[in-house]
Amino acid sequence: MIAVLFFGPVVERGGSAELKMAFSLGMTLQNLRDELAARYPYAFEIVCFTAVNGQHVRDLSMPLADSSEVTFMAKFSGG
Amino acid sequence: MIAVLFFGPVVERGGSAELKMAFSLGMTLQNLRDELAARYPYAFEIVCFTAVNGQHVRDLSMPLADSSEVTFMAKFSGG
Amino acid sequence: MKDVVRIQSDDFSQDEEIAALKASSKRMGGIATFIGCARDFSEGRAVSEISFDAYGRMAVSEMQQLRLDAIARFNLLDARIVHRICTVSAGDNIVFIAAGAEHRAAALDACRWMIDELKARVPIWKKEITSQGDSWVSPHP
Amino acid sequence: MKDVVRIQSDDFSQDEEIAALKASSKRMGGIATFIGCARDFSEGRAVSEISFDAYGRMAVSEMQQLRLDAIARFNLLDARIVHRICTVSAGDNIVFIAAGAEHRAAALDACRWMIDELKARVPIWKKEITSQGDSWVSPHP
Repeated sequence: MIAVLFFGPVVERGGSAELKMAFSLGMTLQNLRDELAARYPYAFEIVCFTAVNGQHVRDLSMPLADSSEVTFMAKFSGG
Repeated sequence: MIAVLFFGPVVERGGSAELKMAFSLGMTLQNLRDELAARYPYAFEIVCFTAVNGQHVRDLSMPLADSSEVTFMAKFSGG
Repeated sequence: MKDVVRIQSDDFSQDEEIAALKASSKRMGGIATFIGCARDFSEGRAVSEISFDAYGRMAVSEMQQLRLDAIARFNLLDARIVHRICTVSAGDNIVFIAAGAEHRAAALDACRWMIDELKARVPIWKKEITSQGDSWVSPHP
Repeated sequence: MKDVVRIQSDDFSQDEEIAALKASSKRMGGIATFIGCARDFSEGRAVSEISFDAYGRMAVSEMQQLRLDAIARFNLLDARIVHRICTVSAGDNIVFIAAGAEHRAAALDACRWMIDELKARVPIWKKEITSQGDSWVSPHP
Protein backbone atom coordinates (compact mmCIF):
# COMPACT_ATOMS: atom_id res chain seq x y z
CA MET A 1 0.00 0.00 0.00
CA ILE A 2 1.01 3.61 -0.60
CA ALA A 3 0.03 6.19 2.05
CA VAL A 4 -1.02 9.44 0.42
CA LEU A 5 -1.14 12.60 2.53
CA PHE A 6 -2.78 15.92 1.75
CA PHE A 7 -2.54 19.12 3.77
CA GLY A 8 -4.24 22.48 4.14
CA PRO A 9 -5.58 23.86 0.86
CA VAL A 10 -5.36 20.48 -0.91
CA VAL A 11 -7.45 18.78 1.80
CA GLU A 12 -10.01 21.54 1.47
CA ARG A 13 -10.30 20.76 -2.25
CA GLY A 14 -10.03 16.96 -1.95
CA GLY A 15 -11.92 16.17 1.22
CA SER A 16 -9.45 13.76 2.76
CA ALA A 17 -6.17 14.20 4.60
CA GLU A 18 -5.01 10.63 4.17
CA LEU A 19 -5.65 7.87 1.61
CA LYS A 20 -4.36 4.37 1.07
CA MET A 21 -3.65 3.44 -2.54
CA ALA A 22 -2.82 -0.02 -3.86
CA PHE A 23 0.82 -0.60 -4.70
CA SER A 24 1.74 -2.33 -7.97
CA LEU A 25 5.19 -3.36 -9.04
CA GLY A 26 6.88 -0.78 -11.31
CA MET A 27 4.44 2.01 -10.51
CA THR A 28 5.93 5.50 -10.71
CA LEU A 29 5.11 8.69 -8.92
CA GLN A 30 3.59 9.92 -12.20
CA ASN A 31 1.22 6.89 -12.33
CA LEU A 32 0.07 7.64 -8.79
CA ARG A 33 -0.33 11.31 -9.51
CA ASP A 34 -2.37 10.63 -12.66
CA GLU A 35 -4.70 8.28 -10.82
CA LEU A 36 -5.27 10.75 -7.97
CA ALA A 37 -5.57 13.78 -10.25
CA ALA A 38 -8.35 12.01 -12.19
CA ARG A 39 -10.17 11.35 -8.91
CA TYR A 40 -9.55 14.81 -7.33
CA PRO A 41 -9.12 17.21 -10.25
CA TYR A 42 -10.05 20.30 -8.18
CA ALA A 43 -7.44 19.47 -5.54
CA PHE A 44 -4.71 18.77 -8.08
CA GLU A 45 -5.22 22.15 -9.76
CA ILE A 46 -3.15 23.65 -6.94
CA VAL A 47 -0.64 20.84 -6.37
CA CYS A 48 2.86 22.04 -7.15
CA PHE A 49 5.19 20.05 -4.90
CA THR A 50 5.54 16.33 -4.35
CA ALA A 51 7.37 14.56 -1.54
CA VAL A 52 8.16 10.89 -1.03
CA ASN A 53 8.88 9.83 2.54
CA GLY A 54 9.25 13.49 3.53
CA GLN A 55 11.76 14.42 0.80
CA HIS A 56 11.04 16.78 -2.09
CA VAL A 57 10.95 14.86 -5.39
CA ARG A 58 10.97 16.70 -8.70
CA ASP A 59 11.36 13.77 -11.10
CA LEU A 60 7.94 12.11 -11.30
CA SER A 61 9.34 9.16 -13.26
CA MET A 62 10.72 7.86 -9.94
CA PRO A 63 9.53 4.29 -9.23
CA LEU A 64 7.71 3.95 -5.91
CA ALA A 65 8.54 1.36 -3.28
CA ASP A 66 5.75 -0.40 -1.41
CA SER A 67 4.76 1.36 1.87
CA SER A 68 5.98 4.74 0.63
CA GLU A 69 4.43 7.89 2.08
CA VAL A 70 3.60 10.28 -0.78
CA THR A 71 2.46 13.86 -0.35
CA PHE A 72 1.03 16.17 -2.99
CA MET A 73 1.25 19.75 -1.80
CA ALA A 74 0.09 23.23 -2.72
CA LYS A 75 2.49 26.14 -2.74
CA PHE A 76 3.73 26.77 0.80
CA SER A 77 2.59 29.79 2.76
CA GLY A 78 4.35 29.46 6.10
CA GLY A 79 6.47 32.10 7.76
CA MET B 1 34.02 81.81 24.94
CA ILE B 2 33.83 78.73 22.76
CA ALA B 3 33.54 75.34 24.50
CA VAL B 4 35.58 72.71 22.71
CA LEU B 5 34.91 69.04 23.40
CA PHE B 6 37.02 66.02 22.54
CA PHE B 7 36.06 62.36 22.93
CA GLY B 8 37.65 58.94 23.01
CA PRO B 9 40.62 58.58 20.67
CA VAL B 10 41.02 62.37 20.26
CA VAL B 11 41.23 62.87 24.04
CA GLU B 12 43.84 60.14 24.20
CA ARG B 13 45.95 62.07 21.68
CA GLY B 14 45.19 65.56 23.01
CA GLY B 15 45.09 65.07 26.77
CA SER B 16 41.95 67.07 27.49
CA ALA B 17 38.25 66.37 27.10
CA GLU B 18 37.15 69.99 27.35
CA LEU B 19 38.75 73.35 26.56
CA LYS B 20 37.60 76.95 26.64
CA MET B 21 38.78 79.07 23.71
CA ALA B 22 38.42 82.83 23.39
CA PHE B 23 35.70 83.99 21.02
CA SER B 24 36.42 86.79 18.54
CA LEU B 25 33.94 88.43 16.22
CA GLY B 26 33.93 86.91 12.72
CA MET B 27 35.88 83.81 13.69
CA THR B 28 35.08 80.75 11.60
CA LEU B 29 35.14 77.07 12.39
CA GLN B 30 38.26 76.86 10.19
CA ASN B 31 40.04 79.51 12.31
CA LEU B 32 39.27 77.55 15.47
CA ARG B 33 40.33 74.30 13.90
CA ASP B 34 43.64 75.77 12.69
CA GLU B 35 44.44 77.17 16.12
CA LEU B 36 43.69 73.85 17.87
CA ALA B 37 45.40 71.72 15.22
CA ALA B 38 48.60 73.75 15.72
CA ARG B 39 48.37 73.12 19.46
CA TYR B 40 47.37 69.40 19.25
CA PRO B 41 48.76 68.16 15.94
CA TYR B 42 48.77 64.49 17.02
CA ALA B 43 45.10 64.64 18.03
CA PHE B 44 44.04 66.39 14.84
CA GLU B 45 45.66 63.73 12.66
CA ILE B 46 42.59 61.58 13.33
CA VAL B 47 39.89 64.27 13.39
CA CYS B 48 37.44 63.75 10.56
CA PHE B 49 34.09 65.08 11.77
CA THR B 50 33.15 68.43 13.25
CA ALA B 51 29.99 69.34 15.13
CA VAL B 52 28.68 72.70 16.31
CA ASN B 53 26.11 72.58 19.11
CA GLY B 54 25.64 68.87 18.48
CA GLN B 55 25.02 69.10 14.72
CA HIS B 56 27.34 67.78 12.04
CA VAL B 57 28.96 70.67 10.12
CA ARG B 58 30.82 70.04 6.88
CA ASP B 59 31.46 73.61 5.76
CA LEU B 60 34.30 74.92 7.93
CA SER B 61 33.84 78.46 6.63
CA MET B 62 30.83 78.72 8.94
CA PRO B 63 31.12 81.72 11.30
CA LEU B 64 30.91 80.78 14.98
CA ALA B 65 28.58 82.42 17.49
CA ASP B 66 29.82 83.21 20.99
CA SER B 67 29.14 80.36 23.49
CA SER B 68 29.08 77.71 20.78
CA GLU B 69 29.95 74.14 21.67
CA VAL B 70 32.36 72.76 19.08
CA THR B 71 33.46 69.14 18.83
CA PHE B 72 36.27 67.70 16.72
CA MET B 73 35.79 63.96 16.37
CA ALA B 74 37.61 60.88 15.11
CA LYS B 75 35.85 58.40 12.88
CA PHE B 76 33.02 56.77 14.82
CA SER B 77 33.26 53.17 15.96
CA GLY B 78 29.99 52.54 17.79
CA GLY B 79 27.59 49.74 17.12
CA MET C 1 18.17 23.68 26.23
CA LYS C 2 15.49 23.85 23.55
CA ASP C 3 16.16 22.49 20.07
CA VAL C 4 17.73 24.87 17.57
CA VAL C 5 14.92 24.13 15.12
CA ARG C 6 11.36 23.65 16.36
CA ILE C 7 7.70 23.56 15.45
CA GLN C 8 5.54 24.36 18.44
CA SER C 9 2.14 25.66 19.40
CA ASP C 10 3.39 27.97 22.19
CA ASP C 11 4.87 31.40 21.76
CA PHE C 12 8.65 31.81 21.98
CA SER C 13 10.86 34.24 23.88
CA GLN C 14 13.42 36.23 21.88
CA ASP C 15 15.52 36.64 25.03
CA GLU C 16 15.70 32.88 25.52
CA GLU C 17 16.44 32.18 21.88
CA ILE C 18 19.16 34.83 21.68
CA ALA C 19 20.75 33.61 24.91
CA ALA C 20 20.82 30.06 23.51
CA LEU C 21 22.28 31.30 20.22
CA LYS C 22 24.99 33.29 21.98
CA ALA C 23 25.93 30.34 24.17
CA SER C 24 27.49 28.69 21.12
CA SER C 25 30.36 31.19 20.78
CA LYS C 26 31.97 34.29 22.29
CA ARG C 27 33.18 35.23 18.84
CA MET C 28 29.71 36.32 17.72
CA GLY C 29 29.74 40.01 16.82
CA GLY C 30 26.40 40.25 15.04
CA ILE C 31 23.01 38.61 15.47
CA ALA C 32 20.22 39.27 12.99
CA THR C 33 16.69 38.10 13.72
CA PHE C 34 13.43 38.08 11.86
CA ILE C 35 10.04 37.71 13.51
CA GLY C 36 6.95 37.17 11.41
CA CYS C 37 3.68 38.25 13.04
CA ALA C 38 0.00 37.92 12.28
CA ARG C 39 -1.42 41.06 10.66
CA ASP C 40 -4.97 42.28 11.23
CA PHE C 41 -5.41 43.05 7.53
CA SER C 42 -4.49 41.23 4.32
CA GLU C 43 -5.43 41.75 0.67
CA GLY C 44 -8.00 44.36 1.62
CA ARG C 45 -9.82 42.30 4.27
CA ALA C 46 -9.79 42.42 8.07
CA VAL C 47 -8.28 39.18 9.40
CA SER C 48 -9.32 38.04 12.85
CA GLU C 49 -7.19 34.90 13.19
CA ILE C 50 -4.67 32.83 11.27
CA SER C 51 -4.41 29.06 11.53
CA PHE C 52 -1.78 26.74 10.12
CA ASP C 53 -1.44 23.27 8.75
CA ALA C 54 1.94 21.58 8.34
CA TYR C 55 3.47 18.34 7.15
CA GLY C 56 5.20 18.28 10.53
CA ARG C 57 7.85 15.61 10.03
CA MET C 58 8.98 17.05 6.70
CA ALA C 59 8.71 20.66 7.90
CA VAL C 60 11.12 19.96 10.77
CA SER C 61 13.60 18.11 8.56
CA GLU C 62 13.47 20.87 5.92
CA MET C 63 14.04 23.51 8.60
CA GLN C 64 16.97 21.53 10.01
CA GLN C 65 18.52 21.27 6.54
CA LEU C 66 17.82 24.96 5.89
CA ARG C 67 19.68 25.87 9.09
CA LEU C 68 22.69 23.75 8.11
CA ASP C 69 22.66 25.22 4.59
CA ALA C 70 22.63 28.77 6.02
CA ILE C 71 25.47 28.00 8.43
CA ALA C 72 27.60 26.62 5.58
CA ARG C 73 26.66 29.28 3.03
CA PHE C 74 27.18 32.32 5.28
CA ASN C 75 29.80 30.87 7.63
CA LEU C 76 27.52 31.41 10.63
CA LEU C 77 28.50 30.55 14.18
CA ASP C 78 24.93 29.40 14.88
CA ALA C 79 21.33 29.77 13.73
CA ARG C 80 17.87 28.98 15.10
CA ILE C 81 14.39 28.62 13.58
CA VAL C 82 11.06 28.37 15.43
CA HIS C 83 7.68 28.17 13.67
CA ARG C 84 4.40 28.11 15.55
CA ILE C 85 1.62 25.82 14.34
CA CYS C 86 -1.62 26.82 16.04
CA THR C 87 -4.27 29.52 15.71
CA VAL C 88 -2.98 33.05 16.28
CA SER C 89 -4.60 36.47 16.53
CA ALA C 90 -3.43 39.77 15.06
CA GLY C 91 -0.13 40.80 16.61
CA ASP C 92 0.86 37.28 17.66
CA ASN C 93 4.23 35.80 16.70
CA ILE C 94 4.35 33.18 13.95
CA VAL C 95 7.99 32.55 13.08
CA PHE C 96 11.40 33.35 14.52
CA ILE C 97 14.72 33.19 12.65
CA ALA C 98 18.10 34.08 14.16
CA ALA C 99 21.54 34.08 12.57
CA GLY C 100 24.76 34.74 14.49
CA ALA C 101 28.08 35.47 12.81
CA GLU C 102 31.42 37.09 13.55
CA HIS C 103 30.39 40.18 11.59
CA ARG C 104 27.09 41.82 10.82
CA ALA C 105 26.93 41.44 7.04
CA ALA C 106 26.87 37.64 7.15
CA ALA C 107 24.27 37.61 9.94
CA LEU C 108 21.97 40.02 8.08
CA ASP C 109 22.38 38.25 4.73
CA ALA C 110 21.74 34.85 6.30
CA CYS C 111 18.63 36.01 8.16
CA ARG C 112 17.02 37.28 4.97
CA TRP C 113 18.03 34.16 3.04
CA MET C 114 16.61 31.87 5.73
CA ILE C 115 13.16 33.48 5.87
CA ASP C 116 12.97 33.57 2.06
CA GLU C 117 14.01 29.89 1.84
CA LEU C 118 11.68 28.87 4.65
CA LYS C 119 8.74 30.31 2.74
CA ALA C 120 9.86 28.51 -0.43
CA ARG C 121 10.69 25.06 0.88
CA VAL C 122 9.06 24.28 4.22
CA PRO C 123 5.63 22.55 3.98
CA ILE C 124 3.48 24.85 6.09
CA TRP C 125 0.21 26.47 4.99
CA LYS C 126 -1.58 29.48 6.42
CA LYS C 127 -5.34 30.03 6.54
CA GLU C 128 -6.76 33.49 7.14
CA ILE C 129 -9.96 33.58 9.16
CA THR C 130 -12.14 36.59 8.41
CA SER C 131 -15.71 37.58 9.15
CA GLN C 132 -16.45 36.77 5.49
CA GLY C 133 -15.09 33.23 5.86
CA ASP C 134 -11.76 31.41 5.84
CA SER C 135 -9.26 31.14 3.03
CA TRP C 136 -5.95 29.43 2.50
CA VAL C 137 -3.22 31.86 1.52
CA SER C 138 -1.79 31.51 -1.99
CA PRO C 139 1.61 33.08 -2.13
CA HIS C 140 2.33 35.23 -5.15
CA PRO C 141 4.70 33.46 -7.52
CA MET D 1 7.24 52.65 28.40
CA LYS D 2 10.91 53.13 27.62
CA ASP D 3 12.03 55.62 24.98
CA VAL D 4 12.22 54.36 21.40
CA VAL D 5 15.82 55.59 21.19
CA ARG D 6 18.14 55.30 24.17
CA ILE D 7 21.72 55.32 25.37
CA GLN D 8 22.07 53.38 28.58
CA SER D 9 24.60 51.51 30.68
CA ASP D 10 22.31 48.55 31.47
CA ASP D 11 21.60 45.61 29.22
CA PHE D 12 18.31 45.53 27.31
CA SER D 13 15.67 42.83 26.87
CA GLN D 14 14.74 41.86 23.30
CA ASP D 15 11.36 40.64 24.56
CA GLU D 16 10.59 44.04 26.10
CA GLU D 17 11.78 45.96 23.05
CA ILE D 18 9.83 43.79 20.61
CA ALA D 19 6.69 44.02 22.74
CA ALA D 20 7.02 47.83 22.76
CA LEU D 21 7.61 47.87 19.00
CA LYS D 22 4.58 45.69 18.33
CA ALA D 23 2.36 47.82 20.55
CA SER D 24 2.47 50.53 17.87
CA SER D 25 0.44 48.56 15.30
CA LYS D 26 -1.42 45.33 14.64
CA ARG D 27 -0.59 45.67 10.97
CA MET D 28 3.06 44.70 11.53
CA GLY D 29 3.86 41.53 9.59
CA GLY D 30 7.65 41.57 9.84
CA ILE D 31 10.15 42.64 12.48
CA ALA D 32 13.87 42.59 11.76
CA THR D 33 16.37 43.11 14.55
CA PHE D 34 20.11 43.42 14.79
CA ILE D 35 22.10 42.90 17.97
CA GLY D 36 25.77 43.81 18.09
CA CYS D 37 27.80 41.93 20.71
CA ALA D 38 31.29 42.15 22.13
CA ARG D 39 33.64 39.59 20.56
CA ASP D 40 36.46 37.92 22.44
CA PHE D 41 38.84 38.36 19.50
CA SER D 42 39.55 41.24 17.10
CA GLU D 43 42.28 41.86 14.53
CA GLY D 44 44.21 38.84 15.74
CA ARG D 45 44.19 39.72 19.46
CA ALA D 46 42.21 38.36 22.41
CA VAL D 47 39.92 41.12 23.73
CA SER D 48 38.93 40.97 27.39
CA GLU D 49 36.63 44.00 27.58
CA ILE D 50 35.29 46.81 25.44
CA SER D 51 34.59 50.29 26.75
CA PHE D 52 32.85 53.19 25.04
CA ASP D 53 32.94 56.93 24.93
CA ALA D 54 30.12 58.97 23.41
CA TYR D 55 29.13 62.55 22.73
CA GLY D 56 25.90 61.66 24.52
CA ARG D 57 23.65 64.58 23.64
CA MET D 58 24.56 64.44 19.94
CA ALA D 59 24.51 60.63 19.85
CA VAL D 60 20.91 60.56 21.08
CA SER D 61 19.78 63.28 18.67
CA GLU D 62 21.52 61.55 15.74
CA MET D 63 19.89 58.23 16.69
CA GLN D 64 16.48 59.92 16.94
CA GLN D 65 16.94 61.44 13.49
CA LEU D 66 18.23 58.13 12.12
CA ARG D 67 15.07 56.39 13.37
CA LEU D 68 12.82 59.00 11.73
CA ASP D 69 14.82 58.77 8.49
CA ALA D 70 14.45 54.98 8.47
CA ILE D 71 10.69 55.16 9.14
CA ALA D 72 10.24 57.59 6.24
CA ARG D 73 12.63 55.85 3.84
CA PHE D 74 11.29 52.31 4.35
CA ASN D 75 7.71 53.14 5.32
CA LEU D 76 8.14 51.44 8.70
CA LEU D 77 5.39 51.17 11.27
CA ASP D 78 7.95 51.67 14.05
CA ALA D 79 11.64 51.36 14.89
CA ARG D 80 13.79 51.32 18.03
CA ILE D 81 17.50 51.83 18.76
CA VAL D 82 19.34 51.14 22.04
CA HIS D 83 23.10 51.58 22.46
CA ARG D 84 24.91 50.70 25.67
CA ILE D 85 27.68 52.98 26.89
CA CYS D 86 29.65 51.17 29.58
CA THR D 87 32.32 48.51 29.81
CA VAL D 88 31.27 45.13 28.44
CA SER D 89 32.85 41.68 28.34
CA ALA D 90 32.93 39.17 25.50
CA GLY D 91 29.42 38.01 24.66
CA ASP D 92 27.69 41.06 26.13
CA ASN D 93 25.19 43.08 24.13
CA ILE D 94 26.26 46.46 22.75
CA VAL D 95 23.57 47.70 20.38
CA PHE D 96 20.00 46.79 19.49
CA ILE D 97 18.14 47.86 16.35
CA ALA D 98 14.57 46.87 15.50
CA ALA D 99 12.47 47.72 12.45
CA GLY D 100 8.81 46.76 12.08
CA ALA D 101 6.93 46.96 8.78
CA GLU D 102 3.86 45.50 7.10
CA HIS D 103 6.05 43.15 5.07
CA ARG D 104 9.41 41.55 5.64
CA ALA D 105 11.47 43.14 2.87
CA ALA D 106 11.10 46.67 4.25
CA ALA D 107 11.86 45.53 7.80
CA LEU D 108 15.00 43.65 6.73
CA ASP D 109 16.23 46.46 4.46
CA ALA D 110 15.63 49.07 7.15
CA CYS D 111 17.41 47.08 9.84
CA ARG D 112 20.56 46.79 7.74
CA TRP D 113 20.41 50.44 6.73
CA MET D 114 20.00 51.57 10.34
CA ILE D 115 23.01 49.68 11.71
CA ASP D 116 25.17 50.85 8.77
CA GLU D 117 24.04 54.46 9.27
CA LEU D 118 24.47 54.27 13.03
CA LYS D 119 28.08 53.28 12.57
CA ALA D 120 28.61 56.11 10.09
CA ARG D 121 26.90 59.00 11.83
CA VAL D 122 26.47 58.48 15.57
CA PRO D 123 29.34 59.85 17.72
CA ILE D 124 30.30 56.80 19.76
CA TRP D 125 33.79 55.32 20.06
CA LYS D 126 34.85 51.84 21.11
CA LYS D 127 38.05 50.93 22.97
CA GLU D 128 39.28 47.35 23.05
CA ILE D 129 40.96 46.30 26.27
CA THR D 130 43.49 43.50 25.81
CA SER D 131 46.25 41.99 27.90
CA GLN D 132 48.70 43.90 25.66
CA GLY D 133 47.00 47.23 26.42
CA ASP D 134 44.02 49.26 25.29
CA SER D 135 43.32 50.68 21.87
CA TRP D 136 40.60 52.77 20.30
CA VAL D 137 39.05 51.08 17.32
CA SER D 138 39.63 52.71 13.93
CA PRO D 139 36.96 51.61 11.52
CA HIS D 140 38.12 50.65 8.07
CA PRO D 141 37.17 53.33 5.58
